[in-house]
This record gives sequence, structure tokens and C-alpha cells, in this order.
Amino acid sequence: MLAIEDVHVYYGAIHALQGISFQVNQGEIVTLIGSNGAGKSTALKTISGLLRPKQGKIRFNGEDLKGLPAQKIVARGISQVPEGRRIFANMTVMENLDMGAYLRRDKPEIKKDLERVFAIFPRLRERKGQEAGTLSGGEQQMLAMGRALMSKPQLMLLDEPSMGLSPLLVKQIFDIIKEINAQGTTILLVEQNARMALSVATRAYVLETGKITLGGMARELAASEDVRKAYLGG
Amino acid sequence: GTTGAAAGNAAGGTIKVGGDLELSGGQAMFGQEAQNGIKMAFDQINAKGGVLGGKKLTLDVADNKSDPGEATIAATKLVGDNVVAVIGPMTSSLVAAATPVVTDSKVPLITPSGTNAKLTMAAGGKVQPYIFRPCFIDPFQGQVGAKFAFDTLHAKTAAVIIDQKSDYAKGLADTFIANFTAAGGKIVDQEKYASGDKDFTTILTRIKGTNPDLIWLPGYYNDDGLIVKQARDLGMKMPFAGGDGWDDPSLFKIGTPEALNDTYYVDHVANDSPDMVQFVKDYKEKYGHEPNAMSALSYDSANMIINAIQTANSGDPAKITAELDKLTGFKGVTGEITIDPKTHNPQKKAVIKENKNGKGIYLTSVSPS
Amino acid sequence: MGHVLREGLQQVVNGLSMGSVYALIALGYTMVYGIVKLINFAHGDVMMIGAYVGWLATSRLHMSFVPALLLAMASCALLGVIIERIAYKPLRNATRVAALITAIGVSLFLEYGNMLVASAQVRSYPPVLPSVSYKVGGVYLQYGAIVIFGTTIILMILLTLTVQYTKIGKAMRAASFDKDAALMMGVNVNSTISATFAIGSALAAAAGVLYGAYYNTIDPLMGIIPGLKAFIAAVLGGIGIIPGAVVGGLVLGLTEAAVSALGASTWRDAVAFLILILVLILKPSGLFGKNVREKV
Amino acid sequence: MLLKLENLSKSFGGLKAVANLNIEIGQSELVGLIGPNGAGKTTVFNLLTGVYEASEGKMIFAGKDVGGLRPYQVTHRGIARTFQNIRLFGDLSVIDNVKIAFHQHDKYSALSAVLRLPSFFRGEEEMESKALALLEVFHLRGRAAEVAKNLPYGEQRRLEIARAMATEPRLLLLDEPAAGMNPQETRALMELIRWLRDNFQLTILLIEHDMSLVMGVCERIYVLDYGMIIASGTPEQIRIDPKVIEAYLGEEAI
Amino acid sequence: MKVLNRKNLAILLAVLVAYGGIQAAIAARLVPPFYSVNLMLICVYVILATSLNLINGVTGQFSIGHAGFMAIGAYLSAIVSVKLHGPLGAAILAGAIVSAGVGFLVGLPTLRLKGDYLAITTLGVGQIVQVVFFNTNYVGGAAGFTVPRTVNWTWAFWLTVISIVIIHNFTNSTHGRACISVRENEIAAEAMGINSTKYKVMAFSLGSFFGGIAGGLYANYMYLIQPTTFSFLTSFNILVMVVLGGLGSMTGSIVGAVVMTVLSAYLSNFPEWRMVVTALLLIVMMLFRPSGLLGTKEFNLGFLGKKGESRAA
Ligand SMILES: Nc1ncnc2c1ncn2[C@@H]1O[C@H](COP(=O)(O)OP(=O)(O)OP(=O)(O)O)[C@@H](O)[C@H]1O
Ligand SMILES: Nc1ncnc2c1ncn2[C@@H]1O[C@H](COP(=O)(O)OP(=O)(O)OP(=O)(O)O)[C@@H](O)[C@H]1O
Ligand SMILES: [Mg+2]
Ligand SMILES: [Mg+2]
Repeated sequence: MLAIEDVHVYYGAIHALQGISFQVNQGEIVTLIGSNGAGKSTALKTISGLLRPKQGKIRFNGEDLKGLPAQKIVARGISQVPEGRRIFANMTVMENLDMGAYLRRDKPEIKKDLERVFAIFPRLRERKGQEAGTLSGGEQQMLAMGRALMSKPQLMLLDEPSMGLSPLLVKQIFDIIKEINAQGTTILLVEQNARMALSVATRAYVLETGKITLGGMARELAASEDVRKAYLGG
Repeated sequence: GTTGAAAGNAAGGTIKVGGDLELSGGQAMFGQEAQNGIKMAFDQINAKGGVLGGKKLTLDVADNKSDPGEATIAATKLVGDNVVAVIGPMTSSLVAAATPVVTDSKVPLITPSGTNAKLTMAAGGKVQPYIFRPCFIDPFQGQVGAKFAFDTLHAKTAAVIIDQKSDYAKGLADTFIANFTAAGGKIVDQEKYASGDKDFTTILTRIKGTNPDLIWLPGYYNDDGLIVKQARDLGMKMPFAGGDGWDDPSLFKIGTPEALNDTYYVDHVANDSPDMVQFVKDYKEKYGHEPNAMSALSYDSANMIINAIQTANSGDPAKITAELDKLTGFKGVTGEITIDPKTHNPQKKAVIKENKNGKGIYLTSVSPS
Repeated sequence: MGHVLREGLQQVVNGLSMGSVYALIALGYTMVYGIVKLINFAHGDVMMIGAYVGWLATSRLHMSFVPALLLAMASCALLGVIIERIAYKPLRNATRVAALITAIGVSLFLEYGNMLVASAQVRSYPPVLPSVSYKVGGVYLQYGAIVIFGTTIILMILLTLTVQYTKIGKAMRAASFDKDAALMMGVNVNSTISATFAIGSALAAAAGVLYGAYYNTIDPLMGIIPGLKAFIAAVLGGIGIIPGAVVGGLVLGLTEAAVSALGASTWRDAVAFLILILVLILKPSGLFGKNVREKV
Repeated sequence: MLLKLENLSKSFGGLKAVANLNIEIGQSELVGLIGPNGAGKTTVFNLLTGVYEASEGKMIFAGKDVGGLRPYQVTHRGIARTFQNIRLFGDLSVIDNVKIAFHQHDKYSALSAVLRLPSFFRGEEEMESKALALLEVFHLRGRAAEVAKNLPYGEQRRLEIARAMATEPRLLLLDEPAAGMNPQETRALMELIRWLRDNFQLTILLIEHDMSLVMGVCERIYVLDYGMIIASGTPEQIRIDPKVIEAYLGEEAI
Repeated sequence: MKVLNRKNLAILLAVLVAYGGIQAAIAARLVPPFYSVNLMLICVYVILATSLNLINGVTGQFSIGHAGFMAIGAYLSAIVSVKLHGPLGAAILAGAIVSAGVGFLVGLPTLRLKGDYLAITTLGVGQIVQVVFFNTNYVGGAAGFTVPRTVNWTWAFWLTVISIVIIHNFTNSTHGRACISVRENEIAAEAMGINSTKYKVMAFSLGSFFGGIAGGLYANYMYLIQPTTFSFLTSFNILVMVVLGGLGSMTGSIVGAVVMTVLSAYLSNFPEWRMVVTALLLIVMMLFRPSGLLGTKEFNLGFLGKKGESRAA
């Protein structure tokens, strides 16, 4: 479904991604793990068109995404829950969710999805009219997830969805990720919380300073000695 | 070494005259009209072979941005360029700012339209030796206006509207008030605005409450037109009168001809006077629009300098100054100019015009008493 | 007594007419600010260009009022988009002051560029708005003022509805807050911002044509003072808030009228600013502004 | 008691973010404040540090009421904090970040700075050496000249704590210091927190969602939900408290 | 002694050479008047730009009404020298002190405002000052206030040097760092124990003080001052210098002031095109160097000193 081939990305002189290749198949949950500054967020931003690769190919359903502006990539069915949530702080919770469905025109379906989001995050229903900027950190994370769900993506990119969430919510979020996936959305997940990520993922890749050093079935990686030492804290 | 350098200048093929003009900023219109007038005078003399046996006159312009500080800088630049004389600035306060510079450098300056009485007078009642003008001064205008309002229009009460940013308007207002009250009239209200304002309804409403026989409005035409129109829209039917600032063809486009009926103003010259006809025609031909008083006075200023150079037979600023000092019977398009050596003001007649159906019609002329 | 009352009422009407002119200009100002967070100092000058286009259309091309107005709005919309593309877009990620300086540059360029093209001469508008005034209970009411007031209110309502409830409006607000996040929602940020400038500049042009027609005269520097006043009006109401701009404009107009009515016309601008400052000290984000504190 | 919150409340419009909160913390204690997202934890910090004004209640620190003080005055009283979203002086160097926090302990006036009197040079020298010493402690000395925003995330978090320490506080408030850190970094942070407390006789109150950290270092924990305390006690007690499990930890708690 | 290290000695030498050279040239009548006016203007604008930089660049308070403080300094110094017959030094100082006082009074309530709200307020203060002078007949009202020229190159040069040194020394101290921290993040600065109000007001008053000094120099050199000289366009002009040089960089402000003054002098030969060219240059400059000529960096003479001694602030 998504194929990344030898992608290089620079921030000015910083060579943030040094030729990474990986793929995500239809229906999978794939996770990218790696330490701070490895380039995980950079990879996601490149896929969603916010950054331009200097070299390399990104294919989605066989189509080359190169040169497509970000808004067109969303229209192809890729949506992102960005690191740091990036909700629209000056808009209400409801308006944020509306923005998620910006490109959609199927009103009844949108309504259904809204109900689904509210069912997953009842707190958002309570705070429908509140300005998003005044939500607590966790509430904002829920909103960011909800907003991405509203675009009904084929492929959802999640950048550290569990950051700053209570343990209960972390668990819920991962349940939700599984659920969304079960409902047919393919997921590319970036996580600091590697243990959780590996537990829900089908396959995983390890990113180290801009290069992919390992890749394989999530279960296998979780069992690997190196990965445990470096990313699982034991 | 201004003098020496100027002589060197004269030895070349050209003689440089400076223009310290309002080419940008709030009064940019004045400077541009003046520049046109001066250039026309120079082009005409140059076409006739120039002065001093073939030397061409050139205008060295410096933009004073309608700002007094910049007027000082512009004057400094011009005297640094060794001009033999300076024309401009056009507005009184800027002339005051340029005066010390030209005085220090002993270069004569003619302000075409700086009408403030104090410009040519130094402290202690002495004349400013290097400042000249071809126009009459504010007290004279105010006096003529007051007499006309009282005697001819039979106004017993008057209100005055003053542009607070304009020294000129203030001068005209002061002398009007003095002369009008001395004649037995009464000033019932004084209101102020700032040039550039577009809405005058609030001050007009106040004046309306005092119901004067006449409104003395010594501003510039673009404000005058608007004020009169807005007054008429508020149902105010009394006559208006003002000074030479009214003189511009676009007055009637800004205010409607109908609104401007029953308004009067003091002016330097009637556009249909025999002296002006040729100038108006030439000017229209050259620049595509009618001249106003600024263009005409600047044209005269330029010719005063040409005349002084020719009679002095020299491009030396000191000699030009001396010639200007004793200028008599100079035939300008705005009238005959004789400089009073004690005041450096010309003895000139004023005319009064009435606006009638979109034209300023000559009514009468008044000689200085 | 009746006389004083009538004069007072007349001054209120005068103030409201002046105020609605400020409000009309402030609408576009505040809208662009609300979305792009740029003090578009060139707004007053776009208004001036609009006035000139309207003048050309009516006096030279002999068009009638409404077509001339539409032409002016269309050309200024285009001008606004061009200005944004050339001068503001490259600075989206630069500091706010850099954009402000560019806006000043654009403002000077429009003023003096037009002075080169059209000369500094004051032009007068052909009488496209009937110069009629109605007398109601001794108080005079200008036809033009009524038109401007009405236009302002209608545009205010339309704009508010657009920004609050339409898709493009939401996209505008989203892009205003976080461009990248808006992109991730599928918003075409560039065209959204262009649309913002197009609408803002078209509004400026409408204001310019009405201003020219109402006050009869236009010149290349005519936009400076109204631009400044509109800025005050917008801030007074809470910058970025559309109804706030209108209320701010009207309050400003009434204040100026009151100051003049009391015979202190030369203190008008100072009092206007003083009131603005006092309001801001009491309500730091303007009359309608929410006092948003940064959440820590 | 070093810190005593009595009946502290804060409402935003209709929402009661903190409701009748009572908390006591003794000298040199290391206390955790946990609770679901939106429970009001950060709000408590904001109230304590004068960012928000309490709707009701009292805050007694070292025997004195700190209610109604401006943030800088609270800092002068000896309370320092870090922020949930890092707020470094991003464009300044690492050492300048720390020096700024030393400001209140400065001994020279603006006049002696302008005239470059000897007291200026003495003051600057002292500050420089104090700042470097502090950076040394936080393993940031090698980064002293770097621009703060260019540091990796983990080091930025550490710098934020170093900067807070430079104000020489008696009470340190840490808002989610481990957020965005991987397990290793979190473990190092734990060590650091303990070490700080022991070395500076510091009292620490920390908010954190990473239970390994909270359970690992805190001696006592308060659990907040809907602005109210639903439980308090040792980590062991909290871990098995059914109310906490239901509201916060979830069934399969660690 | 630290004050007399190699770097500072070199700077001192350069300053003395600059002063002596120009003074000698003026004495020998080698400097055409137009040039000497512009040299004076450069001094005036350097003081204005560096002092505005202290407010806008260093402390991050968006002030766009600096001409108002220049006006206060100009008028007050003119009153002292013309009406009270005070000596020039006293006149300039009095102007500066009153300007700082007004800055303090205005700053106290208004500096709570943020960003654009503060901007319009400072603009308003500038306008109010202008209106007050317009309406005060004691200082000539609209007609202006005539002041004899008593300022010469020596006055202008040394006042500029002193202003620069004071602003530099203030900025490069713990007090300056406190101002910078307010600019960087006010909430964090407060949390670090910095009284942000105090430092904002301090920077604002100090900036106004030097704005007043510049006004005093201007008034006592230019023969005539008028309220219109100190319009918001003048304020913008100063702001442009600061931003052009690089907001936050003092050397940048100096460069900006020199460049803009020289440019304006040069362009006065092309009056019709002057403003259009200035406008285009502004736009192009900002497009290619949005953070100004020097960014926030200082042009540094560090290579003259020992290593490490002159770390950039
Ligand atoms: N806007 C930027 N400008 C310059 N460098 C950047 C920028 N954003 C990221 N980098 C650098 O690129 C590298 C990769 O960053 P990235 O944010 O992708 O890491 P990450 O793996 O997501 O880390 P984290 O776990 O901290 O989120 C890092 O060295 C970072 O410092
Ligand atoms: N300035 C504000 N205006 C309105 N509501 C606010 C404001 N600040 C906080 N709140 C609300 O108060 C509640 C508590 O917020 P707070 O930030 O204290 O939560 P928290 O416990 O720190 O949560 P998290 O763990 O997610 O950071 C939340 O519901 C939040 O939406
Ligand atoms: Mg990341
Ligand atoms: Mg929190």
C-alpha cells in the first residue's frame, strides 16, 4: 500500500533521513521505533507531504506522491495525528472535528463517524463547545485522534499518540488503534512507548539517526535482545 | 567659498538654480505645480538662447518632503551644489526652516507662495536680507477680505474656520478677525480642522447653531470645496469667503458648482486678465491641465531670477540678491511686482472673485492702502 | 432647549456617518488580520487604489456606479492576491515585524507608485452617489451616509457568517492558527490565504469607491489617515473580530463627533487615541476581544 | 510543613478545575501528583506559581501566604517549576538560560552595569562560575555555548530543571518531566531527581503519567480526579487503590 | 584591568580617529554642508535606532511610536535653550529626562498589553504627543518652534558614542539578559524570578531617554521643529532602520540607521522616484534577509581580544 524507497530528507545542512526504505501493507499496523531525534517524525511528515524528500520515492497505492502538495495527499486517504497534537486552539472541539472531515462531502457518513468518535472519547462530547486550546493535554490528544478519524483515512499516521496520557488512556488509545485497524484502517505508528507499540503492531522497524537498522515482525523484534536493551528498558 | 564656486559655475555652459520643493508628502501638489511653472520659465529663456550670452538655466530640485527638517536639509544640499538662487519652499513654515541655511550661505531665496508676514522679517524688525517673494502677504489678504465681507456683503456676524496645521490659514484668520471686528462686525464662532480631514460636519453643525451672516474660510481649495459642500448639505445657506488658497480649477469638482455659488475669495490675479492668458495657454499646452496660483507665482519667481541675472549681468548670488532687493515694475503674469527693500514684500493689487456656476468671476480689485 | 437637542442629534448622526466609514474600512483590515495575523498597513492604500479604479471607471470609461464598484473590487482582489504572493507569502515563517516592514514597503510603493502614474493631484469623483440629504426632525441625513452605513452592516453580517460557518471560513481560521495542521486536514492553505486577501482587498476597494463618492475627492495619499483610523477601530473592537471592527468604528466616529461638538476639534485625534488606550488598559484585547491567556 | 494548600479552588467559567483541594508537604519530601488527563494537576502548579489566581482557598508556603503573588515573587519565595510544554529561552545559549535564572541573586545594579564598575565584573564572574558548576551537575557543561532549542529533547528537559535549580528553590515543581523520554532516559531522570533531593535538601512535587517514574521515586502520592483528591498514600497503597485503578491506572495496572 | 583589554582599546582608538578625522575635515572646511547635515542626521538616527532596538529588539516590546519621545526631547530641550536660556547640555539632558519620565508613565499601564495592541498604543502615544505640541502656542503650535543652531559635530558625535556605550553596557549585563528573557518567553522569565513589568518599564524608559537625547540634538541643530516632523512616518522610519539592521542587534541598528540615512540623502536627487525606490528596497530586503542585515548577531571585534573573552551575547 505504502512503499518508501531510499528517501533522503534534509533540514538545511542536517541530513535527517539518510536513505530509508520500508513498506506498509494494506490492513497492517506498522510501527517505527527509535530514540529521540532518530527521525521518526521526519519520516511521517515526509509521507504526508509537509517535507520534501531530496531523493527517493514514496508510493501510495502504486501512485508516486512526489510533488503532490500536502492537501492532495490527504485527499488520497492519508491522514496524520501530528506530534504535539496541533489542534486548532482557537476553534471549538466541534469545529476541530469538522475540520477533520474538511474534504468529505458525505454528510450522513460524517455524522456517523462523529458519533463513533464521541463513543470512543466521551470526554469530547462533554466539551463540544469548549475552545480546544483550553483542554488539558490528554483531552487535546483525544481531539487530535478524533479529528484524524473524521477524515476516514485509508492510512493513518500516528506520531506518539500516547505522549502525556494517563496509563488508563494509553491503554485505551492502543485499544482504539487496534479497533480502528480492525475496522479497515491501515496504521503507521511512531512511539516512544516501544513496549506498547510492539504489542499492537504487526511489523516494526527500528530507526537510528536517520537510518533503518532493523525490521521484521513486531513479536520477533520485541523478543530481540538488542531492541529490549535499547528501547524497552530492560 | 560659495561665491567663487558660483562664478566658476557661471563660466560653464549652465547656471544652476535650486528648487527646495514639496515634491512628496502632504503638500506634494504645490511642489509639483511649482516645478512645472519654473521649468516652463527656464525652457522659454533657454529656447531664446539663455542668459549671460548663451548660458542655459537648469533647475536643481531637492525634495523637502513637505517637512521643515527636510526643507533645511534640501536647502543645505542646494547651496552645497552652488546654486545661484533658490526657489521654494512653497509653504510658510518650510520657508522659515530653510531661511537660516540660505542666509548663512548668502544665497537668495524666493518663495513663490509663502505668504506669512514674518517670513521676510528677521528678529528686531529688520528685513531678512536673502528672502523674497512675488506674492502679497496674509495681513493684506485678511484685510481685503474683511472689508469686502463687511462693506459689500453686509455681513455683521461671521464665523471662522481655520486649518490648524496651516500657518497661512492662521495668519489670514487673525487679520480677518482683527479687521472685521474693527469695522464693527462680530465673530460668533471659531472652529478648527486639520488639512486632510474629509468630514467637517461636526464643526459645521456647531457653526450652524450660531447662525452667522458669513463664514470666513481661509483654507486650500481641496478642503474649501468639501467644507462648502458639506455645509450646504446641512442646510447652511450663508456666503463663504476666503483667500488665494481657493484658486484652483478643481475647486468646482470637489464641491459642486451649485454649492459653491455665493462664495468669494481674494486672489493674486484673474485667470482671464490679459497678463495671464498667454501663460495659461502655454501651460495647458505643455502640461495638459490648467495652472493654478502656485504655478503662476512660481513662474514669476523664476522670471524674477532670470531678470536679476540679466540686469546684474552676473551669476553671482550676491549680485542677484542686490538686484532682487531693488526690483521695480517687474511685469509678472500675476501682476506688476515692486519689491519694498524694507520688507521684501511686493506691492501688488489683490482681486476679489465670486464663484458663479462653476467659474471664478472677477468682481473687483483692491490696491494696498 | 430644542435647539440644543437638535444640534446634539445632528452630531450623533455626524458621528455615526463618520464612524461607518471607519467601520467599512476596518472590516477588511480586521478580517485579514484575523486570518493572517498581519497588520496590513497597505490596506488603506489598497482602498486608495480601489478609489482610483472606481474613478477611472466612472469618469473615464463612463460606467455607472454598480459596475464600477464591482470592477474596482475585482481589480483590488487581484491586486491583493498579487501583493500577498509577492510580498507576504515568502515571509510567512519570518518574524512578524519583518512582515510589518514589508507591509509598510507595499504601502509606500502603492502611494508613491500611484503618484508617479496619476500625479499628486487631487481628483474629484463624478457624482455617482446622488448628493441628496434628507431632513428628519431638523436633522440632516446624507443619502451617501445611509448607503455606507447599510453597506457596512450588510457586509459585517455576510463576513461574520462566512468566517464562522462556511467551509472556507473554517479553513481560514484553521490556516490562521496552524498552517501545517490545516494542510494535514486537506486545506489548501495557499489558496485559502489568497482568498482571504482577495476578500479583504475587495472590501477595501468597496470602501474606497464609496469613500471617494461620498467625500468627492481622491488623491494618492488619501489612504493613510483612514487606514490608521480603521486600524484604531479594529483594535478598539478587538482585532480580528468582525463585529468588533464595526462597533469600534462607530465608537470612534461618535467619540470624534463628541470631541468636536464640545469645541475641541483640534484634540480629536488625541482623544480618540486616549480612549483607545484607556479601553485597552481596562480590556487588553479590545471591547469584544476575549482575554485569552496563554495556557501554561 | 513546608507547603500547605487549604481548600484551594479554581474555576474556569462553569468548570471547576480544582475543587477544595487540601495538600500538605513536609520539608525534603518527594511527592507525586497524578490523575487522569484534565484532572487539574497543571492547574495546581499554575495556582501555586501565581500564573492563575485562585478562586478560593489558601496556599501557605514556609509559613507565609503565597496567594495573590506574581509569578516572579513566588520564585523569590523559593518555589521553582518546569513546564509541561518546554519553555526554554530557545534562541539563547544554554549558559545564558541558566544565568537568567540566577538573576534574582545578583548583586550589582543597572547603574554599575552601565558604568562597568568593579562590582559588575565581580558579579558576572561569580554568575559565570556558578552557572558552569550547575551545568556540570546536569551533564550539560559541554553544551554551555549551544543554542538551547538545538539540544535534543531529553537534554532540553534536563536544562529546564537546571534552570529551575538556578533560582535556588526550596520547593521544585516538575510537570511531566519524563514526557517524550524513552525508558532509558526516564531511568536516568529518576536518578537525577533523587540525587537533587538528597544533595540540595530540596522538596519536590512532581506530576507524571509514567508510572515507572512515579512509583519509583515518590514517597507519597496524591491522586486527583475532577479537581478533587480521590486518594493519597504511599506508592504501594496507591497502586492497589480501587478508585485509582478505576479512574486512572486501569485494570491491568503495572 | 578588564575594561582596558585589547579589544576595547582598539575600539577606543577607532572612535578617536573617527572623531578627530571628521572634526579636522570640518575645521578645514573640507566637508560640504550637505554632507555635514547628513553626518549629524546619522548620529541622531543611530541614537534613535539603538534606543528603539533596546525596546523592540532586546526586550521584545513592539513599540512603533518612538518619534513621540524624540518630539518630547526636541521640544523640551528647545524650551530650555530658547525660552529659559539654559546651556545646551542642560537642555538636552532635560529633554531626555522628561522623555524618560513620560516613557515611564506611559509604560507602566500599557506594557501589560501584548503585540499589536501594544503597537497601536505606542503609536497612539506618539500621535497624542504630536497633537499636544500642535495645540500649544507656547512652542509655536503648527508654525513650529525656531531654535538657533548650537549643536555641532563634537556634541553629536560624543552623545552618540555615550548613548551606544550605555545601551551596550546595559544590554550586556544581567539586567539586559533579564530583558532578553522577557522577549524570549515572558511566562518562563517570570517563573525564573524576573519581574517582567519592571524590566519592560526599565527598557522603555531608557529607550525613551535616548529617544529624547536624539530629539534634543535634532532640535538644536535643525533651526526649526514642527509637530509634523515627529509623525508616525518618522516612527516607522526608525523602526525600519532597526529591522533592516536586524532586530535585537545593536550593531545592526547602527548599520540600519547609516544605510537608511545615506540612502535617503542619495535618493533626494530623484525626488519622484525616491519613495518608490525606498519602498521596493524595503520589500526586497525583507524578502531576501527577513531577519535583517545582521540577524540578531553583533558585528564582533572579538578577534582582537583574547579567545573566550568576548563571547557574543
Ligand atoms: N525544523 C527542524 N530544523 C532543523 N532540524 C530539525 C528540525 N526538526 C527536526 N530536526 C532534527 O532532525 C532530527 C530528526 O528529528 P525528528 O523530530 O524526526 O526526531 P524523532 O525521531 O521524531 O524524535 P522524538 O522522539 O524526539 O520526537 C533531529 O536531529 C532533529 O534535531
Ligand atoms: N485557561 C483555562 N481556561 C479554561 N479551562 C481551562 C484552562 N486551563 C485549564 N482548563 C481546564 O481545566 C481542567 C484541568 O486542566 P489541567 O491542565 O490542570 O489538567 P492536567 O491535570 O494537568 O491534565 P494533563 O495530565 O492532561 O496535563 C481541564 O479540563 C482543562 O480543560
Ligand atoms: Mg518525533
Ligand atoms: Mg498537565
